[in-house]
This record gives sequence, structure tokens and C-alpha cells, in this order.
Amino acid sequence: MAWTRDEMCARAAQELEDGFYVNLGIGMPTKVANFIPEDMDVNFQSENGMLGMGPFPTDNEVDADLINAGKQTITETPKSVYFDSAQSFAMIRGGHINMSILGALQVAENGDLANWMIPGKMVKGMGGAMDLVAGVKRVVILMDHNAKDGSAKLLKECNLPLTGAGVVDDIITELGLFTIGEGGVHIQELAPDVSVDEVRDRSEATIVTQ
Amino acid sequence: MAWTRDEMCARAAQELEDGFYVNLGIGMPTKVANFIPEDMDVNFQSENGMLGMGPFPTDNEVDADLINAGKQTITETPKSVYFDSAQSFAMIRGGHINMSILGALQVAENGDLANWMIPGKMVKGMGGAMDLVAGVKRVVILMDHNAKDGSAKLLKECNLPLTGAGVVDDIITELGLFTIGEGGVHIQELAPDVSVDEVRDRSEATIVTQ
Amino acid sequence: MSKKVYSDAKAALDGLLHDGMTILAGGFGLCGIPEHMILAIRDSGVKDLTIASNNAGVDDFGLGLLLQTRQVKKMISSYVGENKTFEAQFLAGELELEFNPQGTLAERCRAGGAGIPAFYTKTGVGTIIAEGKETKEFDGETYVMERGLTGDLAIVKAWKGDTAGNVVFRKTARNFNAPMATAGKTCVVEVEDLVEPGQLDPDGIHLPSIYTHRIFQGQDFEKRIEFRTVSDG
Amino acid sequence: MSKKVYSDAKAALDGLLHDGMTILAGGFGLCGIPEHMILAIRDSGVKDLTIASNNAGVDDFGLGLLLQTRQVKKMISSYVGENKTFEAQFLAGELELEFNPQGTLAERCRAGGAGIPAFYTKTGVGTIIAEGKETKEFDGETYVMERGLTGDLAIVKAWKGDTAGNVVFRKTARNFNAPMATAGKTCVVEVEDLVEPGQLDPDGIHLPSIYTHRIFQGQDFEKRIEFRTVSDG
Repeated sequence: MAWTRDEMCARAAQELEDGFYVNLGIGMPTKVANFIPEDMDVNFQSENGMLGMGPFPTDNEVDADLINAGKQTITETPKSVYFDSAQSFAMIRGGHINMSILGALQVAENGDLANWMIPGKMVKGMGGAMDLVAGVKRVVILMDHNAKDGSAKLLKECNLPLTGAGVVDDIITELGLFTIGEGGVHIQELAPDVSVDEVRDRSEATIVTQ
Repeated sequence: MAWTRDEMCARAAQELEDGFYVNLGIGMPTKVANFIPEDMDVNFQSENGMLGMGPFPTDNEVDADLINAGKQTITETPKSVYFDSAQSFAMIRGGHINMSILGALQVAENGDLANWMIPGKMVKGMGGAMDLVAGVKRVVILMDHNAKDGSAKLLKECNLPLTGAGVVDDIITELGLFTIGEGGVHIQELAPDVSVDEVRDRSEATIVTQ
Repeated sequence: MSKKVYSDAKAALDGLLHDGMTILAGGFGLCGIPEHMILAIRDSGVKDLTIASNNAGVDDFGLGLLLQTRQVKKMISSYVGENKTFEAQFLAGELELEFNPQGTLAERCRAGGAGIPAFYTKTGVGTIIAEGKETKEFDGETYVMERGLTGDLAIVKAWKGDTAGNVVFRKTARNFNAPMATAGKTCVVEVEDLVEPGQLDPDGIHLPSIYTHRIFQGQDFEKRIEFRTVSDG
Repeated sequence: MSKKVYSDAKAALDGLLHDGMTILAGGFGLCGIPEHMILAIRDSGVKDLTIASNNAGVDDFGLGLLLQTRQVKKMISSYVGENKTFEAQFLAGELELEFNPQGTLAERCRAGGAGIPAFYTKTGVGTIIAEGKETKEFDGETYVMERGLTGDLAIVKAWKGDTAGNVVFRKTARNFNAPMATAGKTCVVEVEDLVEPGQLDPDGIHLPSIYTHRIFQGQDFEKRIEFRTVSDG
């Protein structure tokens, strides 16, 4: 039985460690914050210029000067600190962020990532994604195992324009947790009742068992 | 009659303009601050991390956290702002400082400057001088026309290690005000009763009259 | 003392605008954008602008207003979603677009303001962003060379400023405002609150006065929110 | 929550010191130097140190203490006047010295902390500082390439810090402390006043907690003044 989205987020949260500084991408990765144990101290960075990001505000706490990288209104916490965009990406590029959890369109077995552009469709831009995957110590991808049309997203090679080359460390999908390693995509953990064959069937990448 | 040191500083002060941001070197250049008209707004930068430097403190105002680039205790003014060394030199290197007034050991007729090192003697280091001469919009040298042994300091070529190549704009000595230009050192202004011949006698550089 | 102070956006931009110029515009999304100066630039009719800004506003607010009037020739941005005018003009070939990764754009401005003509970064190596750019190896890793960026004019929004030009931003509205301010040949700052020198903590100033050439206090900031997300508390 | 907090300099440096390491030391002259950690490093007996610091202290205070004990193999500095121990050891060939222009040293640290392996600057072009370094032309001007600098350990002095690691400096004691903090693989901060999270203005923090790996409150700072210059008022 494949993991639900909540279970995927909970599994991703288990990869966090006490004291970590973490950047969460827009969409499903944002929800990982809901699954962090109360006694674990994790500090969220928002690349528009903040550490120590808090949850959404109540209606009367809303502040136009306080948004996250997804342009959503947020709140501050006692540990919050603000800085400018150059300082924010100095932090990211300089390898000071422990982990980034991001979505993906495609991941290749060599760690290549594509998550910003589909040629022919409107191009919105990469935002901070290229900087994050190039600079953050560990890049974890949280995504559906397959595209909506059923096609594989874990590939031998990405055919969409890359966000970064050889940048992905781990992938979490509804089927399990995978690591980019020698010879391809290594299965670290499978969701209940998911077989290696199912992972192979639903992937184009070389799947390696331990 | 050659200018006194006070007259040299006063002459240098005349080169300042209202609204200028200025960095003054250690020694005689520091005294230029004493000759600025009351109604002129000049903002002094200290490269250790301050704009809006004030005068020396009274005895009970002395603050160990408030020094200038010469490590002397100073005071702040209502316009003061502090920043770190990287930001300070971003300001200097980025061409945001209007003028720097510095001392010199030697100046060559092509604008080369030597003011940081005498090989064989102890080498103290260039401090911020190389950054200042490379980055500041206009570099004015304030120095004695000759060395203590009478030798020329305005030369065809510097023989001491350079602080910067082709960086000097103007030179003020007790004999007058000079500008680096086409063909050599141009006389802009002479101190009272100083002749062109005297300048030529006491210089090795090509001296150009207007 | 108050030679930097102007009455409003139109006065503060007087003499600074010309067709074909490059403008660096602070803000992230609609947060911390110089909304009064954007309106004044629209009203001036200046055209063929190259604008470096992380985003392009929305259709009817922020830089979207200058797209509606077709005053923009080229955008240098990291993300231009949320703007249908942009999409239409871009797909019709009426608008040039140069994508910069967000951190590269920020660093290019910081470098431009700091007298650094080029720097190396890992960001974008192996992607189309690095195509046509020089690369170099350091300690066994490949980096791409990116150029410092400067503009004719930086338009910046801040919270408080003093009449000498010292400036303080508020919360995440700081964003690109600070690095872009340093990279403009001229920098104009609009503030919510203009105060006298000495009223800002000298240890807490984000943009030293040396970068601020002109400053004015804007009236009735709209400060529109792009995505109002709330919880039940 | 307080896992970054240590009782004193010795505890805060425990396990971080080893012979031959590179240390980045904040401060300008004797202003804003991490005086407690310098003493603890002296007492540890660690040797063959490479120390990047704008200055080398005076004979009997600051980094001069580590020169007296001959724990330093090499200094990377912009100005080392005011230290006779330094002069004697350097002239005797017992001490290596790498001069960096002050702004280049600051930018090298800032770059090292920001993941920038190299950048170009006009500073030093045509001087012995540029000898053996790559140069490149941009827009008709020659620039020299300088490398980002990182160290095994950054030792930093600040005014206030919170237990999460957010840090505030005071006046000109900020200097090299901020850029060096970002360039240390580990960064330890000594503060005059350690407070709880929430007590510092989040818009006024100079060094975000992410850079601070360990922090402690120093007791009885000497804060020696190098040149006490006074006026009659």
C-alpha cells in the first residue's frame, strides 16, 4: 500500500535532525513542517530573506511586509531574523543550509533534476531553485512517483531543461525512499506492500536493491 | 613662499564639495577635516566600518568599540552608521566614495603611487590603501614635495613597490597643486612666490605648465 | 543637509528618466516594491526600459503596470509567474526576457555595487543558464562566471529613512531592495516614514546614506498582498 | 534550544582545535577581538596555526599573545605594525606572512562564506599583490582574480547574542567579525551579553543564527584601547 501524501511528508520529516536549518519548496514540501516532532528544533529558511519562519497568521496578524518565498503571508517566531536577498543566497550558496526538500518534474539516476521549465508551455522561471540545489548540503526530492499521464519521473536521463546537474541526494515518493548512488537509484525503504518490481515497473531509471 | 602644513590642508579642503563622502588617510590627511567650512556637509568614511565619523572624544566619552582606521578613539555624529569590513570595502571598491586624500612616499608622472612599503625596512602592510586608490573616484595625494633627504618624490617612475598603478589624480605639496595629465605632472596652482623652476628643480617628473 | 529630500515620486525622479535606460527595481513579489515610483515612471511615459527585478508584479499592480503600457523592452528576473500581461507579450515576441537564478541575480547586483565585475558560482552549472558563459574549475569543481550588474537607476522601497539618506527596511520587505540600491548609478528611495538624522539606531541601518541619492516619503502606500494565507490561530 | 550555549571559551573550543589548522579571527586592531578565545587558544598549546586576521594585535594583547608563544606559523593580514614580536619573528624567518589588501581580505572571507570560489577586483592590479595571480579584462579594464577564503574555525566577538545564535555587534567592533563568521567551517562567538531568543530585534541582527555553531558569554572583557585620543571637548 503506497504512502499517502501525509505519510510521504511524515517520512520526509524523519530525515530532519535537531538543530537543522531547512528550506522547503513550494507545494507538498511546505507541508513537511506539520510533521516535525514538538521537541525537535528545526529552523526554516525562506529564501526571500528570513530564518525562523512561523506558520500562517491569524486574520488580524496579516502583515504585507511578512511573506514567504511563495508570496504567502506568514508569521515570525522568537528566533526569527531578516536579511536581504544577497545575504539569503550567500547562506544558501555557501552551504550553510542543512537540507532542502523540493518538488520535481523529473529526476535522473545520476542525480540530475528538472523542476522549473516545460518548453512550449509558459515559462515562469526558476526562482531560487537553481541556487538551492547547487548550494544546500542535502537535496531531498518529494514527488509523486509518476506524472499524471502515468509516465515515469525517475529516469535514466532528464529530457526537460535541468535545474541542476547531479544535485539530488534522495527521493521520496508514495512508493518509498530512494537514494542516488553507484549504478543508479538505490531503494532505501519501501512503503508497505510495495514491491521492488512495482518500483521498477513505474520507473525508467536503473533501480538498485541493497 | 611655500605653503605651511596648515595651508596645504586648507588647500586640500577646498577640493571638497558639499555632500561629498570622503576617506582621509592617516597623518596629515586627517587634519584636512579641520579646514572644512561650517556650512559644508562632508561625510567622513572610516574603512574599519563607519560613515559620519566625528572628532576625538572627551575623556569620559572614550569608547573602546568606537575607533577609526588609525585605531584612534573617535565619536559618532547624528548621521553615523556602522557596517562590517566587507560592506565598507564594497562601498570603497564600488566607487561610492567621492574622494580619498592620502599620503605618499612616491608619485610617478603616470599616476603610479607608492606609499606602503620600503623593502629592507620592516613591512607593516598596505592596510586599506590599495583598495582606496583602486576604488575611490578621485585620489588626492597630500605630501611633502621632497623626502627628508631632499630627494624627489614626484618621479618619472616609482622605484618602491606600488600601491596602485595609474591611480593618482592630484597632488598637493608645499609648492602647489598638481594634476596627473597628458605628458606628465601639470601645475594647476603654485604657492605664493614659488616658481616653475623651483618645482622642476625639486621634482624628477616631467613638469607641464598650462 | 536635506538636499537629498524630495516631495514625491515625480519630483524625486525628475531628470533621471530616459528611453532605453536600465532600472533596478527592489521588491519580492509585491512585497517591498517602490509602488509610488512605478506609478511615476508609468506616468512619465519613458519607454524601451530594461528592468531588473526578481518578479514582474501582477497584471494591475507593481511592474505589471509598466508592462500594460508597453514601456518595458526587457526583463531580467528569476520568476515571472502570476502575470498574464507578461505571458501574452512574451509569447507574442514583444518582450525580451533574461532569466537569472534568484541568488545569481541578487549576487550580480551586490557585485555590481561592490566594484566586482565578475564572480564564480556553482548555481546553474550544467543547465541552460550556463550556456555561452565561461566556466572554470576550482578544487575539482566546475563553476560558471557571472557578471556584476549595475543600472542607470535603482528604485527602492524602505520603511524608514533619515534626511541624510540612511535607510531601514522592515521584515521580508528588505529582499532585493538593499543589493539593488548599491548597484544603481543613481538610487532613489521611497520610505513610509522620513525622520531626522540621529533618530535611527546607527547600528541598525541597513542601507548607509552613501547609496541614497534622493529620498522621499510616499503617501498612502497600498502594500497589496499577493496571497493572503491565514490560519484559525 | 540552548545546545549552542557553552560556559566559557575553553568549553566552547573543546574538540575544535588541532595543530596546523586555519583560524579566522575577527577584530580590527584591538577593537572587537575575541579576547577570551585567544587566551584559551594560547592555553591549549595548539600550534602551527595559520591565522587570518586584519592585524596581529600588540605584543602582550590580542593575537600578539599567540606570537609570543610561537603557536603561529603564518599570518594572513593587511597591516601588522604595532607588534614588535611579529617583526622579530618575521625578520628571523620564523613566521610566514601573506599580505592581503584590507578590502580583498574582507571580500575573500565574504566570498568564502557565500560559496563563491573566486572574484575579480581592481585592487592590487599592477602591484606585487597581483603577481602570480590570474588577471582578466572586463570592459577595457584589467582586474585580478582573488580566491574565496575559508577556515577551519572562525573566532568572533560580538556585543549581544541570543541562545539560538543570533548576534548583534556594537559600533566599529563589527568590522571583520561578520564576514569571518560566515567563512569558518565552525564559528564560535563570544558575547558580552547572552539573552533569550526574542530579545533581539529581528530586523537588527547582524549575524543570523545559522552561522553561529557555539556561543558563550565572556566575563570581564578588557577591551583594551590601542590609541586613546581625546579632545578637550
